Amino acid sequence: MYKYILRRFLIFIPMLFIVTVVVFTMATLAPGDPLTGEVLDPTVDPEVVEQRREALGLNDPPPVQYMNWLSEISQGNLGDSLHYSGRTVEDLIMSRAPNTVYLAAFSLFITIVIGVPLGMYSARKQYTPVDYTATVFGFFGLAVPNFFFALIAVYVFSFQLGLFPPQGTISQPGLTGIDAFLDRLHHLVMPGITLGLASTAIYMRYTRSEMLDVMGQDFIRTARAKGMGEQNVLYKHTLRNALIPLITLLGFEFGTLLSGAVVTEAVFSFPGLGQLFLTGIQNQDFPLIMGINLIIAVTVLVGNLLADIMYAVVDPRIRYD
Amino acid sequence: MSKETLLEVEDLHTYFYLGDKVAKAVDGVDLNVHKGETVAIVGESGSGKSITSLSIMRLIPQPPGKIVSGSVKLEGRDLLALSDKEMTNVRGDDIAMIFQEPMTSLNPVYTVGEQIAEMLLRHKKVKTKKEGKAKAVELLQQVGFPRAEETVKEHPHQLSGGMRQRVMIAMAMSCDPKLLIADEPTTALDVTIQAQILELMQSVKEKYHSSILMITHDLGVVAEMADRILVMYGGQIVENTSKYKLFTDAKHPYTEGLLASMPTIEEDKERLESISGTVPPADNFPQGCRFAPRCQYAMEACTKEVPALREVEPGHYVRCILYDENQGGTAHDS
Amino acid sequence: ACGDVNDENFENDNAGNNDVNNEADNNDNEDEENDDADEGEAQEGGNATVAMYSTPEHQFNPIYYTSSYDNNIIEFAYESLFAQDEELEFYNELAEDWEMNDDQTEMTVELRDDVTWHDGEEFTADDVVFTYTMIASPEYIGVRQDYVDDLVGYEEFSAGDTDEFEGVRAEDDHTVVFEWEEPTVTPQYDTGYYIIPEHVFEDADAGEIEEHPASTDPEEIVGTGPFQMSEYEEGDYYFLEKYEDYWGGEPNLDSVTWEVIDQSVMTGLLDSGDIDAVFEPDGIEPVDLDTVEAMDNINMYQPQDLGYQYMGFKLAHRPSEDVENAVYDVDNYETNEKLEDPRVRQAIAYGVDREAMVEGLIHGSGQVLHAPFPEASWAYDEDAPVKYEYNVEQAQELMEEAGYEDVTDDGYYEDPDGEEYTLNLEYPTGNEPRERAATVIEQNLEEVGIRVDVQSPREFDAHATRVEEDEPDMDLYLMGWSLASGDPDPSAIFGAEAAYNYPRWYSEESEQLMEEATQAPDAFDQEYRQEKYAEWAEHVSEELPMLFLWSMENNFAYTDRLGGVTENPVNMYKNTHEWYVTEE
Amino acid sequence: MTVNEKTAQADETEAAADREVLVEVKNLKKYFPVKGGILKRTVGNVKAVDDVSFKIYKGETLGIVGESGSGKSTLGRMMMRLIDSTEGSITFKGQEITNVRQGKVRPLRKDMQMIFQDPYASLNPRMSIGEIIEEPMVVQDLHDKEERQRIAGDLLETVGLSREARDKYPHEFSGGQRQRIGIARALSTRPQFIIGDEPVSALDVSIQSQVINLMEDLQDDFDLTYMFIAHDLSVVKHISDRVAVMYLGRLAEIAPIDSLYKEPLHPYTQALISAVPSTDVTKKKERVVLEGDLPSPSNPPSGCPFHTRCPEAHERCRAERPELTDMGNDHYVACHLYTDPETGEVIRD
Amino acid sequence: MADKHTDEQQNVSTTQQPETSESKQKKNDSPTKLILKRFVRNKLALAGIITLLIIITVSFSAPLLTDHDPTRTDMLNVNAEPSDEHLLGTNPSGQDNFARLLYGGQVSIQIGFYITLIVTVIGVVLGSLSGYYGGRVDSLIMRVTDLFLIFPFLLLVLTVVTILEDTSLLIFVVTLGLIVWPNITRILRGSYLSLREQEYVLSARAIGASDFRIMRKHLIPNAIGPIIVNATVVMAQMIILESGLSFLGFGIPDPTPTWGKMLEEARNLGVLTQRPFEWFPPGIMIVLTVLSINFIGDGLRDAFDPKSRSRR
Ligand SMILES: Nc1ncnc2c1ncn2[C@@H]1O[C@H](COP(=O)(O)OP(=O)(O)OP(=O)(O)O)[C@@H](O)[C@H]1O
Ligand SMILES: Nc1ncnc2c1ncn2[C@@H]1O[C@H](COP(=O)(O)OP(=O)(O)OP(=O)(O)O)[C@@H](O)[C@H]1O
Ligand SMILES: [Mg+2]
Ligand SMILES: [Mg+2]
Ligand code: NI
Repeated sequence: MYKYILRRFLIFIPMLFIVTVVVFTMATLAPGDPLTGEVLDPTVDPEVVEQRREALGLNDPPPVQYMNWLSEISQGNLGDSLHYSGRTVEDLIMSRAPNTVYLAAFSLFITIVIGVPLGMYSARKQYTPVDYTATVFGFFGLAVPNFFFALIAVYVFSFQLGLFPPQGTISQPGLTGIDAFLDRLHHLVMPGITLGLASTAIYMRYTRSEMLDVMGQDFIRTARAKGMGEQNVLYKHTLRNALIPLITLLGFEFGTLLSGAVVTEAVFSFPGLGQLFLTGIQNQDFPLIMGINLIIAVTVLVGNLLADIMYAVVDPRIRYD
Repeated sequence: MSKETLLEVEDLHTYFYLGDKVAKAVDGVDLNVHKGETVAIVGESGSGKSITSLSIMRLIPQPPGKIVSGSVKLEGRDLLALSDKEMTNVRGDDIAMIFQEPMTSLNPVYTVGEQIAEMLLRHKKVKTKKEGKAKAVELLQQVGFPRAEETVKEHPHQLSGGMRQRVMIAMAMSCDPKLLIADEPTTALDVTIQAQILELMQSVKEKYHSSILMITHDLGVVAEMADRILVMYGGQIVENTSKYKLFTDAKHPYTEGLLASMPTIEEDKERLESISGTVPPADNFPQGCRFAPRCQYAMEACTKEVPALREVEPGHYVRCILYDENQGGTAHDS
Repeated sequence: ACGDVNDENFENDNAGNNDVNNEADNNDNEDEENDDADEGEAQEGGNATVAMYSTPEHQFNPIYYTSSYDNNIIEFAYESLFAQDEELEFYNELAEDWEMNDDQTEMTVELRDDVTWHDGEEFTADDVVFTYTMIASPEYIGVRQDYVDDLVGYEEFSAGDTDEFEGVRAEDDHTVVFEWEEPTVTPQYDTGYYIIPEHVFEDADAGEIEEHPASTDPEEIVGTGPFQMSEYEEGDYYFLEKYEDYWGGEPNLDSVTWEVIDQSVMTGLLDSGDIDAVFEPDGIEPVDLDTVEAMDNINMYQPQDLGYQYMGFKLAHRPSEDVENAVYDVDNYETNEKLEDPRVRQAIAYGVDREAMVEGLIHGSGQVLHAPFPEASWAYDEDAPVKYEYNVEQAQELMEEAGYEDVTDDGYYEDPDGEEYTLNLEYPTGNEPRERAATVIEQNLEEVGIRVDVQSPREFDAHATRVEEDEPDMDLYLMGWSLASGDPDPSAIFGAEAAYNYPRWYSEESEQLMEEATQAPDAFDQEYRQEKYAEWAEHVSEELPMLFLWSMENNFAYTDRLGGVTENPVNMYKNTHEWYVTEE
Repeated sequence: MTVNEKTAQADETEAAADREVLVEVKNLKKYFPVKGGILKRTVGNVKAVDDVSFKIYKGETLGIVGESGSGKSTLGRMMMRLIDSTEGSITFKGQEITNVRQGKVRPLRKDMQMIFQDPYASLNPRMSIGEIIEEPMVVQDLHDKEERQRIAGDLLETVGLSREARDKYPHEFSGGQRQRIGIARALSTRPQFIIGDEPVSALDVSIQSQVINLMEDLQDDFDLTYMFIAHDLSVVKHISDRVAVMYLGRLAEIAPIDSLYKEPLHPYTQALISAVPSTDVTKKKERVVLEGDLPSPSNPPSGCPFHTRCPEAHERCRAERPELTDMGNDHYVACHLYTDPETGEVIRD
Repeated sequence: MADKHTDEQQNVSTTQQPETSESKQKKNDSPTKLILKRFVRNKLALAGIITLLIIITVSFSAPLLTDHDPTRTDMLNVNAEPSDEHLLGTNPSGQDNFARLLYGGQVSIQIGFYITLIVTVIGVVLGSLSGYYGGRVDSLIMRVTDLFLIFPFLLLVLTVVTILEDTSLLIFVVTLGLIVWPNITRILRGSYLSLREQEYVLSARAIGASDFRIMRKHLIPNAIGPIIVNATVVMAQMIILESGLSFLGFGIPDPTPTWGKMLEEARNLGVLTQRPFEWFPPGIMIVLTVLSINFIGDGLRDAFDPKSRSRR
C-alpha cells in the first residue's frame, strides 16, 4: 500500500515538472506583454516602460526566465502579477481560491447528492417512465450551455421569484457565524447548480450504467441466493461496487469544475479563480495565467493521486506492488 | 420410491419475453428431489438447466423473464406463492445455491469472512458479526482451508478458483440448508481441482444430510455424483432415471446420442458418434418433439405434438414416442 | 457585452487627469428634474450601493493604481489639492488658497489646516511634498511622471543624481511651493493629484509603496476622503464607512457599498433597488439604455465622454530597423501608396456612414467626431473642420478623380495602375461597438467600391503592438484614444515624429501650426491658440490621417432613493459626503 | 484411421529414427517479465514455458494436456511464432525458425496454421465467411480472386457447410459451425501442420464430437500433422497418437497414448488421469486427489515443480529438478522416482 | 473469464436460426445492417437523427430560405423587432437574425463536425498505434494525453486561443482539435487494447497478415462502434464549447455568425426579457442539436453493442 502510494508519487513528480515546462512554454509563445498597453499611452514615457520591462525580467531569454520562475515557485513564490500591480500571484490566488473551493465543493455536493441517487433510482427502475425522464434530464443537462441555463435561472429565480441572489458571494458584509454561512450558501445555490448541471448529468448516467453493470454480475445473484433482501443487495453489494469507477471520475472533477467555473463565475459575478483566470487571459497577465494553470494542474494531479489512493482503498482488487 | 420428497417441481414454465419473441427457456419441467438424494440435471448449453434452478430459487431476472406457471414445493410449501420477503427467508436458509463461476460469484469488495458472516447474520444463525466471523473460520476449516483464520480476512481476488468454490460451498452450507443447488460447480475448474470439489461436496452432503440438485453438462461428473439423473433438452426433461440405468440402459435417443458422442478415458472408441445439427433456440422450438430434427429415429408422428414424459419402467421416465405404446412405438435397444 | 478591459489604460488616465473643460454639461433639463425628483425624506445615515462591472485589481494607492475600478475606491478615500467642479472649473479641495508668480513658474499653495487622515494624523504640507517626491523618485515604477516631470529638478532627482527634489517644497506646515522649469498654463491640473500620507508610507521607498499593505489591502487604506474602507470581499463587495471627522462635515451616509456585478443583470438590480447607482467608469451600456430610461425611478445624467474611436490610415510605415530601435525618423518613413492620395481618404470618409454607426452601434449615445478636440475644450470650433456627410456618390467621384476605376467591372475599384485595390483593416477585440464597426466599414466601403479585407480581430495588446510597430500589411486600423487632456496641444499624437503618431502622418503645415500654437509669448493668449487650433483642425480634417468615428456619451444613472449627488462630467464622486438616501 | 491403427503404426516405427520429424522443439523457454517495485522494473519472470523439448513426427497428432496456466497456449503460440521465445530453438521441416524476424515469418505461415479455442471470438464479426476463409490466401498472395473463391467454396463443403455460407457473417452460425469455418480457414493455404489450441473446449459434447470427427477426417484427407492442445484428457486420448503432459511450464511426461493412459509414470499424470470422472458406473474407481492448487508460475517451487502437491514427494524432489528421462518405448518422464539418486541411472520395475 | 464470455455468447447464438432453417432467413444480414436495424428500433435515436437531419437540411438550404446576407449590417435598422422582412428581427449591427440563425447553424455544425473529424483522425491514428503496439509508443502517447488531461479543458483552450492571436475559423477548429484529441485517443486505445487480444486478431497474425492489414481489416472495422459513438460525444461537446467560448469572447470572430454568438447576445436581462425572439431560436437550436447528437450517440452505442443496452 505504501509502496503503491509512493510509486504514484514518483510518477507525480516528473509530471509536475513537465507541467511547469508546458505552462511556461505556452506563456513564452504568447505575443506581446502586459506593458504593451502602457506603451500606447501618450502620457507614459516609453523609456519608463522599457525600464519596467527590464525590471520585470521580460527581456531575458526564455530559458533564463524559466529558470528564474522555477526557482521562485520552488520557494512557493508564484511571482508578481503584471496586471495587478503590486500583488503577488499567490496572494491573488489565495484571495479567490476559497470562493472557488466553496463553489466547487457545493457543486460537487449537488452532483453527488442528486446525480448518484438519481442514477441509482433510474437503474432500479430501468425502462420505466422514471428512467426515461431521468435519461432525458441527463441528456438535457449535457445539452444546455451553462451560461444560457444560468441566465434563465437568474431571470426566473432571482428576478421573477426572488428566491436567490443573482450574483456575488455574500449579501452584506459583517455577518458572522451561522448567518454568514447561510448567506454564503444562499449565494452558492444558483452558481452551484449551474456549475454542477453537466456533472450531475454525467454522474447520473454513469451511476446508472455502473449500477446496471454490477446488477448483472454473478455476485449479486449470489447475494440474492444467500437470502439477502433487495435493500441490502442494492446498497451493500451493488452500490459499493458501482461507486468504485466513479472515483476515477472524481479525480478529474476538480479540473472539470474549474473549466466550468470560468463561465459560471462570469455570469454570477462570482469572484473565484475562474474569473481571476479570465482577467488574466484578457490582460495577458502571464505570471497569473501560469500560476493558475500550475495550481490547477497540481490540484488535478493531486486529485488523481488521491483518487488512485482512494481507489486502492475501496477496491481490494488493486494490487499495490 | 418410499423416500420422503423434499422438493417437488410440477409443470414449471419459465419464459423470457424478448421484444416480439418468447424464449421458452423452461417449458414444462417436472422434477422431485428426495431427502438425502443427489439429483443431477444434465443437458447441453441452452437446454434450460440454469433457468430451472433459478426458477426454483425465484431468481429469474424479471423482466424479461417470468415464471409463467407451475408449482415449486419445498416440503409441501409452494415457494411460488410466497411473498418476496418470505422467499428471502427460504433462500440461503432452506435452499442454498452455488454457481458455476467461482471467479465472479463472490463480491470483490468484501472479505470472505464478511460475506459468510453476513449470511449467518441474515438467517439469525449468529447474533453478532464477531460470532459470525468465528463461525466462518470454523466453516472454512471444514471445507479444508488449513489457514482459515487468515483466509477469512482475505478478499476473493486473493484466492484461486478452487478455493473460491470452497468458500462458496462453505457459505452455502453455513445455514444448514435442506437442499443445495449446484449449478455447474466445477465446469470452470481444472480436473484435479474438480476432483477436490466433487469430493468435498460428497463429504459435505453426508455431514449435513442435505439433498443436492446438481446441474452439469458433464456426464462424467454426473456419473460420479448423482443418484438420479434428469436429462434436459429444449426446456424439458426428456429422461429421468437412476444413474445406473442411465449409463447402462439409456432410452431416449438424445441421451443415447450424448453418451455415444462422448469420448471416455476408459474405452477406446474408434470413432465418435455425433448428433447432427444443433440445439434449437428457446424462442424457436420445432413443432412436436424438440429433438425430432436431430433424431435418427424421427418419424412423421414426432413432429406432430410434444410427447409426454412417461414411466416406461419403474422409476425410469422417458419423453419419447418410441416408448409410447399407444402411438405404436416400439422400444428399441441400442 | 465584452469587457473593455484593454482600453482601461486609456480611460484611467482620463479619469485621473481631470481636464479643463469649459463647457457645462448639456443636460441641464435633466439636472433640474433630478432636483425635483428627490421626493422621499432624507434619511440619517443609511447605505448607498454603487455598482461596477469589473473587479478592482486591489492597487489602491493613487500613485500606482491603473484600473479605473480601483479608482472607484480611491475616489472616496483620497483627495487632491484641487478638483474640478461641474463646470469643469478648478476649485480648492485640500488647498485653502493658491497663488502663481508672475512668470507662471512658481505656485504657492496654502493648505487647509482642518484636515486629518483617517487614522487621525494631521494632514500637512509634508504629505504633499512626499507625494510628489515619491512620483519623481528614481525608484518609482508607476506611470504618473506626467505630474512631476516639468517641475524643477526632476531630471536630476529621478536619475538619482540628487537626493533633494527641488520642484516641490514645504514652506511651512500648511504651505507648499511648486516650481516649474517652464511657465505652465495649467498649474492646478499639474498640482491636482491625490495626496498620500507620508506617515504611513515613510518607511518604504517609492518602489516598495506599490506592495505596501496600505496600497493593496483595502482595510489599510489611509486617506483624507469622506469614506474609508472597512470590510470587503474581494471581487464582490467593498464596504466603505463614513469618516466622521471629515473636514467637510460628517457624511450623511453611514456607508457606501461598492458592488461588483455582471453587466447583464444590472438592469434587474437597478430596477429592484439592489443597487442605487451606476456611474463611472462603466455607466449604463448602450444596450441597456432603453430599459433604464423606461424605468420611472431612475435619474439619468449623460455628459460627454472624452474617449473617442477612430479608424487610422497607415500613411507610412517605419522600416523594421527603426521599429527595432524605437527610432521615429520622418526621413525613413516608407509611404503607403494605397493611401497616399488624400482624395482616397476623403472618399473613405464620405463612404462610411458614421451617423448610422452612432445610431446603431452606440444607440445614439454619442456623436460623430470631426476633429480631435472635445466639445468642452476652448480649442473646439464647431465650424473649423470639414464635415464629411455620408455620401456614396461623392465618395465615388473622389475615387474616380484620384484615378481609380473599376476596370474589371467587379464592383470594386482598381488603382490608377489598374491593379487590384484592397485595403487591409485590422481591429482589436474588447469593445463591442468598435468590433461591430469593422464589419460596417467593410460593407460601407464595399458599396463605394473599395475592397476592404477585414482581418480577424486580435487581443487588444497584440493589436496595439502591430499598430505601434508599423506592421507593413496594415492599411487601416481601429483604435480608441482619449481627447486631449489638460492642454489641447495635439503634437504628442500628431507630431510627425511622435511615437503615438501611428498613422505616421507628416504634414509640414500641421507641424508649423502646432509649433506656432505653443510658442511663447503668443501662446499665453488663448484666443491666438484657439485660432491656430481651428486652422489645424481644418487642416487635419482635410488631410485625414485618421477618420474620427465617434465620441461617446457617458450614461450615468441613479435611483430616486439616492440624493445629494453632484453631477459632474468628469467625476461623479465629488462631494460624496453630501450623498444621502431617502426613506422608502 | 482408427486409434488402433495409429498405435500399430507407431509400434512398427517405434525404434526407428526414420520417422520423419516435422517439428522439433529444443529447450524452449518463454519468460514473461513481471513488473514490480516502485519503478515498475522487471522484478521476476513468469516462467510460462520452461525448458521444453519434444519432436512432432509427420502425420501424427501430439496432444498437449495440462491444467490452466501450465503454458500450453504459450507453447503453441511460440511455435506459431506469434510470440518470440526467450530461449531455445524451434525447427520446422529441418529449418530453424526461432529467429526468423517477425517481418519475415509470413511464408512460414503457409505451412503452419492454427485453430483457436473460442469459436465466437476467433472470427472477425465484420467479415463475411468468404472473406475470412480467403484471407490467408490473400495474405499469402496465393491464386487469383476467382480461384480463391472457388477454393473457399470447396473448403466450406469439405467442413460440412454449404457454399452459400460464403456470403454470410459469423453471427449467423452456431458455435460448432463457426469452429468448422475456423478449420476451413486454417486449411485454405494447404498447411502441413496445424496447432489446435483447445479447439473443442468451448463446444457442447454433441457438437464437440462432430468437430473431432471432422478433424480426424481432414487429417487423413489432407495429410496433416496436428498438435492438439486440450485440458480434457478423454478428448486428447481419443484424438492423439502421443500425449505430452505439462505442469507449470515444464513437460512432466510424454508418451504414446497407450502407455500413457495405461501406465502413467509421473505422479501428476496419475493424479490427472484418476481425477477424470468416470462414466463407468459399474466399477468403483480408486482416485488420487491432489491437495492444493497449481502454484504461481512466477514463483515456481524449487526442484520438481510438482513436489508441493505430489503424494510421493521426497527430499530430492525439493532440491533437484528432475530431467526428462527416456523410459523406453518412446516414453519419457521427468520424475525422480525413476532415476537412481546416486548413479542417475534409470530405474525400471 | 473466457468461459463466461463464451457462455453469454452462446445464449445469444442459440437464439439465431440453426443451419437447418437457413433458407427461411433473409440472406446476408451483414453486421452493419443489423446495427442499422437495432438503431432504427431505438425511438429516441431515431427522433434524434430525424431532428438533426432537419436542422442540417434547413441550415444548409439557407440561401433558399432567406434573401438576407447574415453578415450584412444595416445601421439604420438595428435591434429591429420581428417583421415580415426580418422574421426574427435584427441584432445590434442590424444583421438579420433569421439569416444568422440559418447560416450560424451551418457554421456551428461545421465547427462541431470538423473538430470531430480532426479529433477522430488523430484519435484513430494515435489510439491504434498506442493500443496495438503498446510498449514505448504507448507509454509516450499516454503520457502526452495525461499531460493534456491534467489541464482543465477550458483553461487550456483559453490559454491557447489567447496565445494564438489570430482566430479564424480554420485556426479555431484546428486549435480545438489539437486540444481535444487526448480523451478520444484514450478511449480508442482502450478499445484497441481489448480488440488486440481478440482471437481473430491473433488468428489474422497466425495467417501472416501484416500489421497494417490487421489494423485496416480487423481493428478499425471493429472499433468503428466506439469511434463513431465517441465522435458524436465530441461533436456535441464542441457545439456547446463553441457557445461557451463565444460567451467568454473567445469565439469565431465577426461577422461570421454562430449560434453561440447569437446566444451570447442575449447575455443581458433586457434582451432576455424583451427580445426572446433573439435568443430563443439559437438557444433551442443548440439544445436540440446537441440533444439529437447525444441521442444518436446513445442509440449507436446500443446498436453497436447490444450488451451495453443498459449502459450510459
Ligand atoms: N436473461 C435471459 N434473457 C433471455 N433469454 C434467456 C435469458 N437467460 C436464459 N435465456 C434463455 O433460456 C434458455 C435456457 O438457458 P439456461 O441458462 O437455462 O441454459 P443452460 O442449460 O443452463 O445452459 P448452460 O449450460 O450454457 O448454462 C437459453 O436458450 C437462453 O436463450
Ligand atoms: N502475455 C503474457 N504476459 C504475462 N504472462 C503471461 C502472458 N501470457 C501468458 N502468461 C502466463 O503464462 C502462464 C501460462 O499461460 P498459458 O496461457 O500458456 O496457459 P495455458 O496452459 O494455455 O492455460 P489455459 O488452459 O488456461 O489456456 C500463465 O501463468 C499466464 O499467466
Ligand atoms: Mg447454465
Ligand atoms: Mg490456453
Ligand atoms: Ni481415425
